[in-house]
Amino acid sequence: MSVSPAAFLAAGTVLFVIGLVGALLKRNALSIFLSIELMMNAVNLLFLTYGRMRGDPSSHVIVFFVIAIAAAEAAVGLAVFVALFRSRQTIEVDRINLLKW
Amino acid sequence: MSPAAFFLLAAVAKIAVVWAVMLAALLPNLVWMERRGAGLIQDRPGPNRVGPLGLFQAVADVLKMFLKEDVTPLYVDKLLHTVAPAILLVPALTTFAVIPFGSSIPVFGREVKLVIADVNIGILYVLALTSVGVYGLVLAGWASNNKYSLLGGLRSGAQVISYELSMGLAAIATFVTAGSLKPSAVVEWQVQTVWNCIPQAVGFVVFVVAAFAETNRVPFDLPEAEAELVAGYHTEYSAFKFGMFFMSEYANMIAASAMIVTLYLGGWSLPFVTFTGLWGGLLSIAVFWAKTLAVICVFIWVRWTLPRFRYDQLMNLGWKVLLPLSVANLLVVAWIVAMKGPA
Amino acid sequence: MTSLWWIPVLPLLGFVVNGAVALVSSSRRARRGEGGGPLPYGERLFHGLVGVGTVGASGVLAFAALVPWTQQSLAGGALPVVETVFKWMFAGDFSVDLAFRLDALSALMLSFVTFVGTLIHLYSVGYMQEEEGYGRYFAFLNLFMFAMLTLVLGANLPVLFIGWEGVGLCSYLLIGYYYDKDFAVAAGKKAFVVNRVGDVGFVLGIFGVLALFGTTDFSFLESARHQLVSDTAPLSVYTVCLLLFLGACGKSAQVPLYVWLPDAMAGPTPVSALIHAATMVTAGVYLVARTSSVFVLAPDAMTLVAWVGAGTAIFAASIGLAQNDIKKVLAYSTVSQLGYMFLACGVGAFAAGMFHVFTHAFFKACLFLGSGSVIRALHHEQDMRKMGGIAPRVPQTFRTMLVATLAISGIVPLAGFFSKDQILGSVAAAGQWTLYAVGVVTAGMTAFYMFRLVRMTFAGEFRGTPEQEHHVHESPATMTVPLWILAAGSAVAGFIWVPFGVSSLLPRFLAPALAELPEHEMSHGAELGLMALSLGAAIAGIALAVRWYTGRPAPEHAGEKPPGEIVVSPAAAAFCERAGALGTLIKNRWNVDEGIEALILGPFRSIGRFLWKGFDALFIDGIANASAFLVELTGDLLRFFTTGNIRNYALGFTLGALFLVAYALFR
Amino acid sequence: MTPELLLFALAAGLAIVFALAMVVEKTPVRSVLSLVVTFFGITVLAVMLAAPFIAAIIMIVYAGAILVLFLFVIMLLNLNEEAREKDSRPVQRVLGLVSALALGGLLLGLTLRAGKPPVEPSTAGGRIPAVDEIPLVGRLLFSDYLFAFEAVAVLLLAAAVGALILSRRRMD
Repeated sequence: MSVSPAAFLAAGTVLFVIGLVGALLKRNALSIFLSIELMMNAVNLLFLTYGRMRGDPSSHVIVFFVIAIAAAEAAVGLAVFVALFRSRQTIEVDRINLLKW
Repeated sequence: MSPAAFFLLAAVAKIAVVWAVMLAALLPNLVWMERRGAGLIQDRPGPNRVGPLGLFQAVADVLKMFLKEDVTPLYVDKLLHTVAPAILLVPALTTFAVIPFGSSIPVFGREVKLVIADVNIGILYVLALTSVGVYGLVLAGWASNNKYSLLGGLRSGAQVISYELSMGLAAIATFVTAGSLKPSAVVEWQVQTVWNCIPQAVGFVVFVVAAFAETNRVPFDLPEAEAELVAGYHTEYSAFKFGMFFMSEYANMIAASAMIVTLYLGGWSLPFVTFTGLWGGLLSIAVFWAKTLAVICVFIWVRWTLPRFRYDQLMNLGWKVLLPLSVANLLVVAWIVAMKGPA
Repeated sequence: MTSLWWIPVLPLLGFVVNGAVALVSSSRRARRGEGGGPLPYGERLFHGLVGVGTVGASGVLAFAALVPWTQQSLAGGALPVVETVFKWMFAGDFSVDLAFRLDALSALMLSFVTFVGTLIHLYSVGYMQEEEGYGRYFAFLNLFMFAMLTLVLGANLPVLFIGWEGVGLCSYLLIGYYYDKDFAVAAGKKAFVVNRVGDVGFVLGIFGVLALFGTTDFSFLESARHQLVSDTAPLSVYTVCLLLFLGACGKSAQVPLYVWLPDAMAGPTPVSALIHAATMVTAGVYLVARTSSVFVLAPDAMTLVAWVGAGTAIFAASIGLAQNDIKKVLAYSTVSQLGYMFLACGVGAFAAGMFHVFTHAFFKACLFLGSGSVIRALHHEQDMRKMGGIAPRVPQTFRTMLVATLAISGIVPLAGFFSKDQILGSVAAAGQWTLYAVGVVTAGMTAFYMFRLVRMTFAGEFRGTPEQEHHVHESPATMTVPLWILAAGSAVAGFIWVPFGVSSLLPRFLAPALAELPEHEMSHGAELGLMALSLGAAIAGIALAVRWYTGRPAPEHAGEKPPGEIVVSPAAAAFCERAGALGTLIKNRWNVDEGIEALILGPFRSIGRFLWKGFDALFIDGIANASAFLVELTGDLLRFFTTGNIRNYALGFTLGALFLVAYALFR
Repeated sequence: MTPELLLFALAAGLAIVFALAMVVEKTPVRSVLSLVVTFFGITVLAVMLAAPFIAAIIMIVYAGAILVLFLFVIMLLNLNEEAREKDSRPVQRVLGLVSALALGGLLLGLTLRAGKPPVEPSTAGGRIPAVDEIPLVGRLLFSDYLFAFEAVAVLLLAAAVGALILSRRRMD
């Protein structure tokens, strides 16, 4: 006996949605970033499940890439936050609206 | 008995053996060993009052830790303050899951490999645990709400992350030659050819240095550098929680020594000796622990001999010396293996 | 057998080294704020050694390759050596290798290109020594050698084309060497643009060859040789020939694409000698000879080649009669001699054409280098009206130039006599008497203007400023030694093909590489007669020039020296007056440049102006401005969505995803 | 309840509970820690999906490096508490929650529909198979996905350089 893949899919999707809610509702840029990391990993879980269902090891490779890209993203993102904090003393996204017309 | 049940039972038995050796036999006596060793090196007796040769000093220490009042300072983050020592201790104790601590022994007609979980991602498991261990230090520093602690926590975090790279890269070279990520395969390879510390002397040195840094031992004990940071991340800890930090340091040391023995010093093997049968298996366990103890002695020896690094020296060593060395070592090893063709 | 590919690669290495060093050094000088002026001795020595050394080494390699091959070939025939360096491009059945080929034709070219090239590099060491751009100069000159050797050695048309464009580029770079002078820049541009016109023809010609023979490798010549005229659609063969010939015209300065060559004299004199006299400009002849097997399939195209050649020869010679700039005279003379070569090719005497290429390289290089020596002696004075009487002061220059002048005039037994006579003989043998007459007249004119040059430069009294006169001096050995070697070459180069089959080395050697045509036999008597005729024309020209250009003022002006006046004898002055309009026309170079300006460039400019003011400014800009306005309008509307708040954007993201997922789920 | 199901329930429950904790928690440090636990749960799930290698990588890279970086930044910037004042954009808040939940519902529908397995479901959550998947992944990485692999390598380099440049102090 074992667990149905649907359960994994459901777990992954729920995690994804939690991450999404966090990304939409949090105001601290860092927390938003954290939520995005959670979403990525939820997607990783989904990838692994689908890969397992199809018996395709490519899913592992793709997750591998996702992780690598997440690492790059985290490095740059955090550097941006640090730079931002230096100049504006906050990383609350509501107070950062440089992209305004 | 069904194979699954046997498997389960064997695993439990192995865990029991390992932890018994570690927690009951090694840990307390290490404290004694360290203090006696310090005494030896510094030309003074060391603890010699409690029991013969001061051997019961460990018991006395443990009792003291347990019985002292557990002070939780007012402005700490109570949850994290409590959790942090545990986070630190757990990885140290669970690292042993993938370390082969003996060859194999026959039990009820079944050959039992003397490794708790012979998984094929052994080294990754160890690295993952090490990386989790960082949280213990960093969180302890942060939760204490004390700038010395915070500095200590940050220092240790940066230090562990920096040296983890070199350690991992150095270790990978041994897996490249063995052709598998299983620590048991590395030991097998060493049994069949030669101990890794000879052909991979560079990797060996890098790994040992990085292991010192990973365990926050002198000369890398900047996170708790008493001259600068009072006691670093465990400034605000006392009694049993402090005891856990204390224990985890030694547990980490044991784990690191065991890794060094496994990867570079032939694990449970001895040259020109094959361990077979029940007694052979038991003997191999003894060999393994003896080697580990020897390495631990080196740790102690170094601690009481070398001065502490400055922080910039530490970072320079990690990033500008060890990392390039380990990368070069890995490249050379991989090139040689590739030239030889698949094993 | 050495590797062929080292021959062009060595000068390329020289280019890289010289160029890099020159770049570093010049930027350092600029940084330190040091102005112009000659380079320090060490740097000059380095550039000179690298420049001459690489070219010389490549020459040694070339001779090491071609001498054994030539011996073998003469002994009993040798197959062309083809050396493939790598596969360059391939698509389907089509493939082009980067390959080099050594056969009779390329061996001949190789021999004098490396030989003359090395001498001119050596000469440049002395000639350019006061130049600031010494390193740049040698870098470009080395690059030119690389390109030229690639051109010569290329085993297929695309590789040849690399060299073809490479020499064009170097020609442009070196004509514009004095890039701070407007006329030099303009001349470089002119050369480049006019060459492009020819190159269009050449590229199309390559495609034509590909379409006709299915390959661009020179093996197609074999198939062409075995093809009957009736086998192919004649029109396509004609087209290919004409296109290739267009390319040759551009590179070899034939009417009407000759206009760039006289202007190209703006470059340093050794450049004129190497590129615009001895080697590059003969590439067109080489191309026609190389593809002779195709040309013979199209007899009418051959006729066109012959007529264009003859026309160019007499046309350029006529302009040369009245030029006062010493290098311009030589330039028009070059154009005229190139016309001879095409004339030879046109009547099917490819070997004779190549023979003239060979001899011409020697005496024209010698003449140019001699003129450079003169110019240098007179402190960059090129106007022959301000020269005169300097023969005793520059004896070596004078003697070598005299040898070369006699050679180009066709005086027996110097090189020019044999080659020119071979051409004229072939023309006569082909029965083209009109062309023959043109050739003989041109020979007379050549002798006249060449001796006019010699007389105006060296004879009589000095007409420049006293200061110049004071400074006249012989050139250093690095310049005179090449002059002597080239003079010796001009004297003896003709002996590789002495008439009457006494020792017809060259035709025997070249035969396998050229198209076979039925031989036109002529009696020895007739041949001798024709020879005497052309020799006579030459001597007549010389005699006239010597009589007219005394270099001394007319008796009535004795004592005064009006600078800038041609000093001629009274008879000559009288003739010029009588020549009237025609004389003026010749003096103005038949107004060709003006005609091109009025007929081609003028209309182009008008069209351009219309497109600029009318089409571009109103229509195109209108469209651009209108769309910009539209974008601005849209942007004004859309910017209300740009709140600058990341959460708004994230929400937008989510709503978009919501929509997409809903579509995926419920469609 | 089989042991596998129990393990799954434990791991998934852990992951989801701590993911919620991460979102609800106001202290960034605790958020990060919650996320670490979530990742631990995901790691267990990954091991159940016969991807121990990926599981270890997730642990090493995410928990060991990325989240520690987060902690560092939090500590460097001293972000102890999230802003206490009321959200200045209530509409955004409501709309965000609603749309996220709606999207979640739809996605759940979509994934479950896709989850109707083309392969026997019994293969999904079994024990770790004896097959070593690391050589398989390695071979894929250096053959079919070689270009992507190189591209990611370049990306990482660019990110490292970019992070350095972004975070250095202006010298002027």
